[in-house]
Amino acid sequence: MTLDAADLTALIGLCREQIEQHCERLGRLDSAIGDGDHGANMRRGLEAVYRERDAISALPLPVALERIGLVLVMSIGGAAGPLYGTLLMELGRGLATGEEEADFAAILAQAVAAVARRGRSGPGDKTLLDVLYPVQAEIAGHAAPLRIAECARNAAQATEMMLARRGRASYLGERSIGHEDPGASSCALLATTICQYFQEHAPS
Amino acid sequence: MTLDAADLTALIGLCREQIEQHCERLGRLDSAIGDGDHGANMRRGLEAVYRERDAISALPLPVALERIGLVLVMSIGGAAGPLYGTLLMELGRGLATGEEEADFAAILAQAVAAVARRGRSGPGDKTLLDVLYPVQAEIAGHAAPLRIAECARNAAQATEMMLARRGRASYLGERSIGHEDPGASSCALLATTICQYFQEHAPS
Amino acid sequence: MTRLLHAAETAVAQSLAGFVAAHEDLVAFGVEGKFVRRRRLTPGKVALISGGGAGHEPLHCGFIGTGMLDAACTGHVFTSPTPDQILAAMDETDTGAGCLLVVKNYDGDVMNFEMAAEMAADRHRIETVIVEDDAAYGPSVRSRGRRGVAGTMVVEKLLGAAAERGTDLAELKALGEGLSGRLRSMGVALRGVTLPDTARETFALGPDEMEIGVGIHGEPGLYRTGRAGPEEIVRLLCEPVLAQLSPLADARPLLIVNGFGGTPPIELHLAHNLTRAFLRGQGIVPARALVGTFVTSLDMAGLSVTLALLTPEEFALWCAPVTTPTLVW
Amino acid sequence: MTRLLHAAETAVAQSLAGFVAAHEDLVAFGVEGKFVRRRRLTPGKVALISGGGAGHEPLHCGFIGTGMLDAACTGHVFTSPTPDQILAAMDETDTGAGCLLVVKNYDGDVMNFEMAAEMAADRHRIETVIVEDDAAYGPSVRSRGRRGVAGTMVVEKLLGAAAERGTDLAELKALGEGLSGRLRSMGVALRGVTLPDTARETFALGPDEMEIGVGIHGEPGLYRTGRAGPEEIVRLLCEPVLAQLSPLADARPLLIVNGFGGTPPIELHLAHNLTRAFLRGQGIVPARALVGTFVTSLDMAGLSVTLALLTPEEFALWCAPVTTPTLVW
Ligand SMILES: Nc1ncnc2c1ncn2[C@@H]1O[C@H](COP(=O)(O)OP(=O)(O)O)[C@@H](O)[C@H]1O
Ligand SMILES: Nc1ncnc2c1ncn2[C@@H]1O[C@H](COP(=O)(O)OP(=O)(O)O)[C@@H](O)[C@H]1O
Ligand SMILES: [Mg+2]
Ligand SMILES: [Mg+2]
Ligand SMILES: [Mg+2]
Ligand SMILES: [Mg+2]
Repeated sequence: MTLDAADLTALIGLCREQIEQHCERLGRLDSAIGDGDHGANMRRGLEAVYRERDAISALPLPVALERIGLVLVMSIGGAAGPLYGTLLMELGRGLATGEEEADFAAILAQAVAAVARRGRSGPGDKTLLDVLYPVQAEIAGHAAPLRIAECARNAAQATEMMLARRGRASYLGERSIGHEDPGASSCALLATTICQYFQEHAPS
Repeated sequence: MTLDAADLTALIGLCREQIEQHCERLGRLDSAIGDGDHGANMRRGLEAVYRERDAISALPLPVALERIGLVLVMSIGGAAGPLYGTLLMELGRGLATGEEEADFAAILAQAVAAVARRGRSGPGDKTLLDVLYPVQAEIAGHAAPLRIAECARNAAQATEMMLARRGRASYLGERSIGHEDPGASSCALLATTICQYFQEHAPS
Repeated sequence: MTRLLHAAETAVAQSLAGFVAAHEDLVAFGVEGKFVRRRRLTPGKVALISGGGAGHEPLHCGFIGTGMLDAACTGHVFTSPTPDQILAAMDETDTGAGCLLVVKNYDGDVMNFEMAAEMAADRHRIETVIVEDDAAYGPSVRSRGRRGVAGTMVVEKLLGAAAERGTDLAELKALGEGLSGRLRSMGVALRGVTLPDTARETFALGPDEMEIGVGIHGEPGLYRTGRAGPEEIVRLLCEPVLAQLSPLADARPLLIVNGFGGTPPIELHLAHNLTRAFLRGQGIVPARALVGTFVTSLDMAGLSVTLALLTPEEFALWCAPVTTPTLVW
Repeated sequence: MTRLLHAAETAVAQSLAGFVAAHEDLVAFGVEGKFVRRRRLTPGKVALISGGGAGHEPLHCGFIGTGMLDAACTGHVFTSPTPDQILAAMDETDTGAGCLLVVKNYDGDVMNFEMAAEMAADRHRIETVIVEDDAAYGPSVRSRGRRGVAGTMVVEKLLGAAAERGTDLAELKALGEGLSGRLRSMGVALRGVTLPDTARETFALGPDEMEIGVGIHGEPGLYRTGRAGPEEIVRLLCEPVLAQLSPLADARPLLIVNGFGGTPPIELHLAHNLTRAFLRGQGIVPARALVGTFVTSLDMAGLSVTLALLTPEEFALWCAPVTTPTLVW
């Protein structure tokens, strides 16, 4: 799996487009168990990355990912900013220090662990981690892109029946059950978008 | 026309009862072109008089009327308090100073004039004066009680098409047209109540 | 109903008790709770007394204290106080220099204060200043005067500062009346008022409507129109205000952006910023600005803009020290 | 929508500009408008920095000034500020004694302040105090802590007064953390919040419903129930507060009745009076009470009750002089 500048530019554009399209839905999910801003937050972050897309895509991939993470942190705010930011920054740093043939799945696992540390959270807390963990597992198992995408969507849906233990939804106790977690939902959306791109542009 | 203590007690009770029954309607009229409190204001005033009814009825009629006026002033507040209060206080004073056989219509005319001075208002301003003037005229013309009552109701209704020049409704300009004036309405209600009592207990 | 105030008749007294308890270093109840007064009076100073219906808090009680009012009489919700309250306030706070009554120009307020003044004419020297700052005063046939709205606090502040300096009754009255052509306010409602007694809305606005030129009693305003953006709303408020202000050479413009009770600080400051921008376009830079919730109409959503063109002397009175529950500087 | 705030993204910056313009004697924008700061810093004093999402005004910017905060960072509506804002505030206001960050306990706020602290660890001495005063904390399985709500202003006031006296970073942190068991708040919503961006209500209450245990982001509360009378509402707020406060011998109880933005002064003072009555029944007489709109949730109708059991030393810090846009004494 390699990514050149054109791939990265295209992916940034696609992710931004998808978030824009689902902005309203993500806000609605967040209104049900949070404060309603998750869609606006993610849109602000992806817009900021999109504005810098040419400079970012010109960078070596590890640096580009770290930069995307930083832009997300400095533009999103809220819980989603540090979490998505940490994920991308750690991913970039991992790819930079790893050998040429480093295992992407292992690096992703470390980045997901960093997200969990940042959020002081873990599996089953009804957060975006509940999408990140299974996605990482599928990648480690060398699943095909479309399989990974399906897994991400199922994982997001599965948060519906969870009781939130972190984030704003956790203050609701039992009342958090029955609503899909907005962060899990945006995470599945982005994972799906990326996987579909890989499917269509089968790795050279 | 004479009134003994029993008559006065009965009239106070009847007026209080009628205001209580129409409180909601008077408030609704005041909401349309004022601040919505006329029903509550009149109820508060009549309740205060009602609480003192025994002491009041024991007084000579002129003193009793003056006392009713003072109780109304000190309990109603708003525009209605000074206006109804002035009417009753002046009526009492007029009856007190006049000779035994003084012309009630003339004394009432002076009391109505005092109300107009207090309100810096006159005929056609869309206020309770638009009921008081014709009622006074009918009394001066020795009309029968039921005729006076009918006149009072018609006069109140006629305020509907007037453009308010005094009171809160006056700030509305043209928009005050099409709503009956709440003060005119309470005034007609009280006049009717009193007239009906006189009709049923034909003056001895 | 978005309201704690169930039974208005007792709630006003309860609320006043809560207010006095929160500020007992500065204020106290007068006799029989008929009014609220300064805890400590200044002998020989003219007693500044105001009042009006409840539902406009922090006006007037929130302005009792050094440099502003001596006493305030509160009526029922949107109902002028009764003369006995005003009489009691005069009797308790007149220390010999007489009483100045500051009255908003509503027929009810004017008549009740007037009756009280007549009843006390034998034992107090009394003057009255009527506040009429509302710019929502169209081509109406009203026989006499504008409403008193948020500009009332300007009159109370300037007269309070002057009284504190020992200005006498006649001069205070002249000062208050001299201000009237240079003080204007204009308000907009985005949601009406629900009256506590009846749970009835005095006027109901659709989600895409607003009411321009409202007063502070939930009464309808000058006209209703479609909901505009904030810049446009500010323009609709500022234009009539500016058109009606008597020009003054060397004026110190004072700006007040006042919330009606249901509008939060974030929106008042937004409106403040847009108002400054609009005024700048007209060549006006406020010498001072005050933004907050000062003269309310229960929980009405909306706000008013007040502009006062002050002389340097008046501006000094505005800036003079004040210590009240609401204003401190 | 009863709202001026149409486009939230630009409205927050506009509102901040209006705020700074109204209080330019006390505050100024920091670099690139990333935060608001005191106009004049005190060299050698620990820099007290707070912040959070917009929509809670006057918190935090309204508490910048002598005796309270040095800087406040405002995010978008209900969205924590980003680390670059916090970094810039630390760089500009740390005069050598280090920075104390006061953070409300929301995962977003905690993480953004934490990332900023990590990024600046090489150039500033930094400590953090997390505020967790919300008593609406049922038998939940939440893994860590209560929300920070209206009690935040108590923490900011006490730490601000202590910092002004020259208390050092470690002592300030200890002071802030020592307070946490003795500070509790509980809120009720009578009408939800409409988000400016979307005109969507975060939760819609029927006219006969209320939501108990709400936070300050329009998020649903602990439970919804039928609309009760004001005495009953006050009981539902005070009981969990009292149940959760760690007892303290010789305590000076501090009471705050805080409006959420859409509730007018008359109702807050009514609630204050009823709260005092309830507390009296429990043998508690507040040593001080503060009633007003301090920590809002945009225009939500409702209020919260905060009780702090202060030591005599802490109470002296509460009473110490303060000069900010919102609190002056
Ligand atoms: N402590 C946490 N650990 C992991 N994920 C979290 C945590 N807190 C929140 N989240 C995720 O962030 C999402 C909310 O993001 P967003 O709405 O943008 O921020 P905020 O909650 O500050 O308004 C949640 O749906 C959840 O997936
Ligand atoms: N200046 C005035 N002259 C005569 N009548 C008046 C005047 N102002 C008001 N009114 C009468 O008083 C009525 C309103 O009374 P009320 O609602 O009790 O007082 P307020 O207007 O102070 O709320 C009006 O309907 C009108 O009939
Ligand atoms: Mg959110
Ligand atoms: Mg009325
Ligand atoms: Mg009235
Ligand atoms: Mg948020």
